[in-house]
Amino acid sequence: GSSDDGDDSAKDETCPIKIGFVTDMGGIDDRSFNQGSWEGVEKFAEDNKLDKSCYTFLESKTEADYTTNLSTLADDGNDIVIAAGYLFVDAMTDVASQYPDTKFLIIDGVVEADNVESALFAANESSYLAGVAAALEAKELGSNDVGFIGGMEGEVIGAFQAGFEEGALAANPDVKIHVDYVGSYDDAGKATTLAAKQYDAGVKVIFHAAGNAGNGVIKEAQTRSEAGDIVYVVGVDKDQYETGEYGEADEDGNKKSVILTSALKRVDVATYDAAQAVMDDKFEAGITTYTLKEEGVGYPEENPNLSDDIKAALDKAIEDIIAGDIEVGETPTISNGSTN
Amino acid sequence: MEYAVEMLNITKEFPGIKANDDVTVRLKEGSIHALLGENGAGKSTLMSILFGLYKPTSGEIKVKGKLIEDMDPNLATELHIGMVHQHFKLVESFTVTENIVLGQEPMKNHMIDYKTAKKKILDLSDQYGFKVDPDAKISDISVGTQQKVEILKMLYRDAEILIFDEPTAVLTPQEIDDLIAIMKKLVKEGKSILLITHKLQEIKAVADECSILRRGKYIATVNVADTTKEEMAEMMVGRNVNFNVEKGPAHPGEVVLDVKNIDVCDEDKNRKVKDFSLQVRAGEIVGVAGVDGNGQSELIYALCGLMKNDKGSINLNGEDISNMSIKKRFDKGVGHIPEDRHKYGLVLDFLLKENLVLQSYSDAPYSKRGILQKDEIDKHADRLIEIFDVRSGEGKDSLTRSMSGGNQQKAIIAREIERKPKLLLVVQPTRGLDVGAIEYIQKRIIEERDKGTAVLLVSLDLDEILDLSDKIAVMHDGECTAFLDRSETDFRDIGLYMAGTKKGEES
Amino acid sequence: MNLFLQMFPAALIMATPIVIAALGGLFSERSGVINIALEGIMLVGAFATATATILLSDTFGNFTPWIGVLVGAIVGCAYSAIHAFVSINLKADQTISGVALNMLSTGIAIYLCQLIFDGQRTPNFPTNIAKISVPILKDIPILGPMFFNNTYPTFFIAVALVLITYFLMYKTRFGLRLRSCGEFPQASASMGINVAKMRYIGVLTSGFLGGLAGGIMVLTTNIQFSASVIHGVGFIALGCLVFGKWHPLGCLFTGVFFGFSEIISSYSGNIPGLSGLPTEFFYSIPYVLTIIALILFAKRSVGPKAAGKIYDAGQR
Amino acid sequence: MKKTLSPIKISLISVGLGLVLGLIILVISGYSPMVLFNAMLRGLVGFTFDNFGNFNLRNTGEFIVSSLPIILTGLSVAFAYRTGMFNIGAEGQVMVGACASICVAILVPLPGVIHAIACVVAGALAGAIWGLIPGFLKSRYKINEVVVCIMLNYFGMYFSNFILKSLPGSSISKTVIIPESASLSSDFLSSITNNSRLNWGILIVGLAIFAYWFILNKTSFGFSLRATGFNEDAAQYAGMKTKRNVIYSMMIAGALAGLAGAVISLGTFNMGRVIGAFENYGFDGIAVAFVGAFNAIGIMLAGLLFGLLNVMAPLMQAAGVPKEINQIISAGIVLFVAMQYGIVLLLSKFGKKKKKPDKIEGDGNKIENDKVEGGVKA
Ligand SMILES: Nc1ncnc2c1ncn2[C@@H]1O[C@H](COP(=O)(O)OP(=O)(O)OP(=O)(O)O)[C@@H](O)[C@H]1O
Ligand SMILES: Nc1ncnc2c1ncn2[C@@H]1O[C@H](COP(=O)(O)OP(=O)(O)OP(=O)(O)O)[C@@H](O)[C@H]1O
Ligand SMILES: [Mg+2]
Ligand SMILES: [Mg+2]
Repeated sequence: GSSDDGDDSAKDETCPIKIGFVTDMGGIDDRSFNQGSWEGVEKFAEDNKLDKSCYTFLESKTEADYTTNLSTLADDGNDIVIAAGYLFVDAMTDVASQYPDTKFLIIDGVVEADNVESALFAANESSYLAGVAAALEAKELGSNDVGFIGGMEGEVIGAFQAGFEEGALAANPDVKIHVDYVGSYDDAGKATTLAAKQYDAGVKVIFHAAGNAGNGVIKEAQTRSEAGDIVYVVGVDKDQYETGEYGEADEDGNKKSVILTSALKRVDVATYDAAQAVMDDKFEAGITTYTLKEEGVGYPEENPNLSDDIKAALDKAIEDIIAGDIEVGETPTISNGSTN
Repeated sequence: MEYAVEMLNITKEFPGIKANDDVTVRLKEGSIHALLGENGAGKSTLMSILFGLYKPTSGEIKVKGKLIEDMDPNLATELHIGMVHQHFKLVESFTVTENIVLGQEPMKNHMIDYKTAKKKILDLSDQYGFKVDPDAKISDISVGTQQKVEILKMLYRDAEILIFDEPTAVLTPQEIDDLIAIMKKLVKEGKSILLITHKLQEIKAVADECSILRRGKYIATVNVADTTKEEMAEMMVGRNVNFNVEKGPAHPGEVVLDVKNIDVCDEDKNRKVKDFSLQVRAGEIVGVAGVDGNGQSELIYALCGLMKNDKGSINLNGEDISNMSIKKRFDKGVGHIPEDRHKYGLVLDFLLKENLVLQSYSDAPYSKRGILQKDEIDKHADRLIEIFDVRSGEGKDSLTRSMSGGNQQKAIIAREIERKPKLLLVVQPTRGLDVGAIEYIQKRIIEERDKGTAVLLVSLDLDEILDLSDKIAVMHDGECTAFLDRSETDFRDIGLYMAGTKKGEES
Repeated sequence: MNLFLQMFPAALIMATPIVIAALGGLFSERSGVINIALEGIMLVGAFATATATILLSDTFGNFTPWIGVLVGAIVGCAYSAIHAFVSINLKADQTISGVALNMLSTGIAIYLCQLIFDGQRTPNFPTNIAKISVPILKDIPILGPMFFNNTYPTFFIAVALVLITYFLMYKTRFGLRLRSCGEFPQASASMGINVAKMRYIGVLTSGFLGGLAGGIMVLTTNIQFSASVIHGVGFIALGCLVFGKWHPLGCLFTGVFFGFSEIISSYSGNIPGLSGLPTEFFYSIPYVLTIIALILFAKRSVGPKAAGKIYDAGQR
Repeated sequence: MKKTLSPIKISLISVGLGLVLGLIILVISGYSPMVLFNAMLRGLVGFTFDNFGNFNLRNTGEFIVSSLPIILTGLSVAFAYRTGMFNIGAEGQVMVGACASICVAILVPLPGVIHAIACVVAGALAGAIWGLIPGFLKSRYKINEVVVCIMLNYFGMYFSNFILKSLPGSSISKTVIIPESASLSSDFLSSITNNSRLNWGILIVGLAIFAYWFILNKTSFGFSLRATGFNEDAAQYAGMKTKRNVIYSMMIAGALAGLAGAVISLGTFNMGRVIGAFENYGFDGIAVAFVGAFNAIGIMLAGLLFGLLNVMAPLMQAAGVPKEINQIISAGIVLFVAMQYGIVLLLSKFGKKKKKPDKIEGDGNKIENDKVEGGVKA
């Protein structure tokens, strides 16, 4: 760790903009939401050569800390205070009204206030791509079974599931989609069990939208791959290729991975853009939706496990969606623990 | 003359007390040496030192003439010293064999060789006619058998020097005779025995020599054959003992307590008191004699409401109190001086004044509408302390724990007598007290009787029963084997009844 | 039936840490020291295992996870020494000491995690315990797929530990002495047994097994360490100990049963009759069953009598 | 010459040692110890160095808000302990308390203050029921309460989660916001503390502290509870209904923890939350009770201390120090309190050499043995 305590005053002279970020209980390095958002802030800071004292984060230990942490950062004179996750909606609604001069950004939730920007992502669109990739890969492996493992049931993850269902059905009308929910975002053990159950039932590719619990899905795929089976996982939010690596590295130092591709959600873009807007005095309150069109969602450029055919199919799907030829829904049809 | 063991100038200090003060005891080989002393005289402590459980503050131990430094139980065992503790040290859920081999397990292939062990145990118990089942669980066998297991533990370790700490306290007279026979046999085989007991007649029966301790100090060693019981008793308490407590004749009045054919069962539905009947009149003391564990405790529990009687009735001044709560019975005039003042009589972490209202705290004037009345409680305490001469560091505000045992007992007696009970249940009132306190308390009990209170006294100490009672009920296995007038009975008689002989059956 | 065979290996993965941790509890409580710190010990063991596996993988390759669990066990053992010292030497209330250690475990593990890995969770394990299939045995009908096909070898370790514990407890001198200390330490002392030493051995063994259980759990159910990896399994192990009547074989069967209850919610959708039930129902099973077991056993004294009582030899 | 160390001194020493432990760890891991003090000052009164001399009462308000529930759980643990019971189940009692108060808030429409009162009472009742179970099992079957409480913590969590999720309008992670009539929020309290979440829960806590002191020390009921706690046998011999006392005391303890749940949900959050893992209100309560030496005022102070430690965590993290340092400090304090026998021993070794009749200590152990009896056994 570093030992500068950041107290030696951060005044306006040193900071053209001050950015504060509050994490949820997952912490700053959750390899997901918080981390992605923070990376956007860090990239912004790097691009604008901001001093280290100009951007800080506070980690929340319990839900009770959300309000306190947002207020603390506002008190500290941050120009923009960012929080990632719909869990922050209530806390931010409160705090934003108390600090009308501070700008706020909430990701994945909507807060209606004059000083809050709400960034939403068309997760259903990227999930559609996941569905297409999963169904096609399964077919290549001689199977019609794909799986979806979500964190907690609800609107947010529901959109993922809906997109995935539609994508998979579009790519292979005979596809059988298995749906399970972990019931939390951190019970990796249970996710492992669910993944084992789905793979045992013949599923070849699982799309997980389960935060940290999703690590359990990846884990199960890895153990199976090491034992010689061919099964895949579609990652979520970030490019999870490295997370899915397993086995010995080849001569080039590359490892195999169970990650077929990932449904990206570029939260870093959202934080970067918001910071930029505040600095340029162009901040706009209200809802900003990041879709395939804005490249706010998508799939990674590098996908060693994807065949060219599938890549082509994905690019076609993107085109169609942007063009409006395909409209992806947001309501899932398959219930937890069953198949279509 | 060879000494098996010499304990020379032993001093043992516990925080605040010298349990042994320059004590010297020599055990001759092949003899039985008794240790005599009142409660707390330091007998158990001395023996624990010999067995290596406590380290002496100063003094020397010699075994067979050899000076032993740093005694510990293992070394003691190696030196063939064995001890039967006053409170048995047996693991209840283990079998007899497991208990006996514990710490000295015979091994075969890295496993305990229970076969060999069992054989040795059976051989030993045959040799002494013990009839112990090596596979029985301790929790399933009688107290008498448990003691035999303790003895087997010693013999199994080839003990040559055997220590018995109050072995007879838990036995019936019959079992005591057996034990005496066993001890004599052991000595005949060349073993040496140290015996702790309070009972002079036992000393007379088996011991060759007797050492007497008083309040930790060594008094004398006498040749038992040449010394009378009275002489020994005098040395024990340090003054002429009047075996007869001074008390005038009783003037019994109305029947206060009338117990009719009650049964009392414990949690496991074992009948502990069987079809028991008893009457206590105003102005008399009825003593209940019996060996520990023969239902006396359960009888008292049933009388004061800690347990329910299954059949029969308990009448107090004509009213059946069987189904009343403890508190209700107190209110009806039952007083209770329980057997273990620390455990049952007092809340040691309370102040003295709080203990003095332990039963009446919720009654007027000490409580009004559920709120404690501090002034009344204080006044009450001051009065009792004055009347009963309860001494303590900070008067009514003393922490009870900090008071001496005798004064704690006085506090209980003050509390109970002050409530002017019609029936006073007194259990082991003088256990563990010094002579002064004993006299005071016995005097108070007799005073109560003379004031017209009905007193029911339960004691394991037969002398106390004989000294205080006007009538004596003997309990054996939950039954009343005899109900006698004090004047028409003596020690020997009662011993017979305690062993189960019913009155009218004796030959 | 088919579903059952599918569930079985998954249940065994969950059962393994439960059984091993319960054995840990058994050693401690049989010696007379209750150990509600198992949960914390498992967490610390899991962290140590994760850290060792990550830092040593370059050196030891595929063998690293085994070194990792050994490190976890040793660290668990060291951590439990605090409990031993506080409750045996300093005669503290064993429950409070356990509570303190549970509180401390998350603190220490995550604090160190932040220092070493700069975050609340470790990176992914570079190497993993591999699943195995036992030749020949795996082809036995029914039993083969239940126990020997594509399964973690750690379960066999758990079974071996159960047998070893059984042997130690009921066949050897050590076991007899240890159990006597948990039943009536005064008796042990009078037979020349060093009660404090036996209790130390009990608690330290408990720490070793707890750490091992934590290490195995993190490696077989996760790809990284985080504060939530143990999520109550230490307490389930405690329940397992009660339900298994403080007997090694009891712990094994109860452990497998609780392993099932941990995973059954995942399969409930496929089991007629269970599909409608909320997941909370399944999660509650081990805890509720433990309370019921306590009520059933209440009359018979099955646990070590002196467990939880402070032993004071009397001398100073 | 003092006979033994007073509990207050032991607490102070333990707190001191815990803080020193924290500082040592900070220094060893290369941080400035000032981080701790800065966070403490800021958490307490909002004082910061870069904005020198600026105070912010919002911090004070929030620090009190974080103390309120753990003062209540501290009282809960202490109340049970004074009657000889170890209530390690406050965690679960808090959760069912929160759940019940939210249920009444959302399902039962009532006017104004009455609604809030009904919600609070419901929380207390639910906690009491959760406390009744171990109390009943202990007094009826002599089942060790510690294991039962631990199991009930988990069951309470799953049970409340299930109920909360089933309420009308609930999402998977929370319920709807409760009507204003049920809320404990106070514009007045909030405004005097610069918009903190300080709420009428403070009144509940004040009342609870008073009730704790009053019941235990001033009423005959409290007298019998204390007697039962010190020596159950003697209490029973004296005619007190000790079994009933055990049940009552666990119910009251449960109710106090249930109140904490109500204060959290009606005051701090104004909604019900589905909880994935323990939030440690109950375990902090154990720490608070022991550090507060089971004394009403002591518990209040200890609760404030632990509340402060909790709000310091994110502030220290902001300065780069892993926020878990606060948990290490808290656990350290508990450990040191648990080691009081050792502390006494150590001090007496350094201190006076003279020995005085102190039968007290020996007997003290004996009594403790009886009281702390138990462990995991049927
Ligand atoms: N472990 C101890 N700590 C402090 N004091 C003790 C301890 N054991 C015994 N004592 C004290 O030492 C004195 C002697 O006790 P000891 O048990 O030796 O008496 P005893 O002669 O065996 O009495 P009894 O006839 O009751 O068995 C008593 O006053 C007792 O209070
Ligand atoms: N640690 C201790 N501190 C203070 N007093 C003690 C301690 N241990 C025992 N005593 C006291 O020492 C006395 C004798 O001790 P011991 O254990 O021999 O009692 P006991 O044998 O049960 O009494 P009895 O012979 O009447 O049944 C008792 O009064 C007991 O209260
Ligand atoms: Mg004695
Ligand atoms: Mg004795």
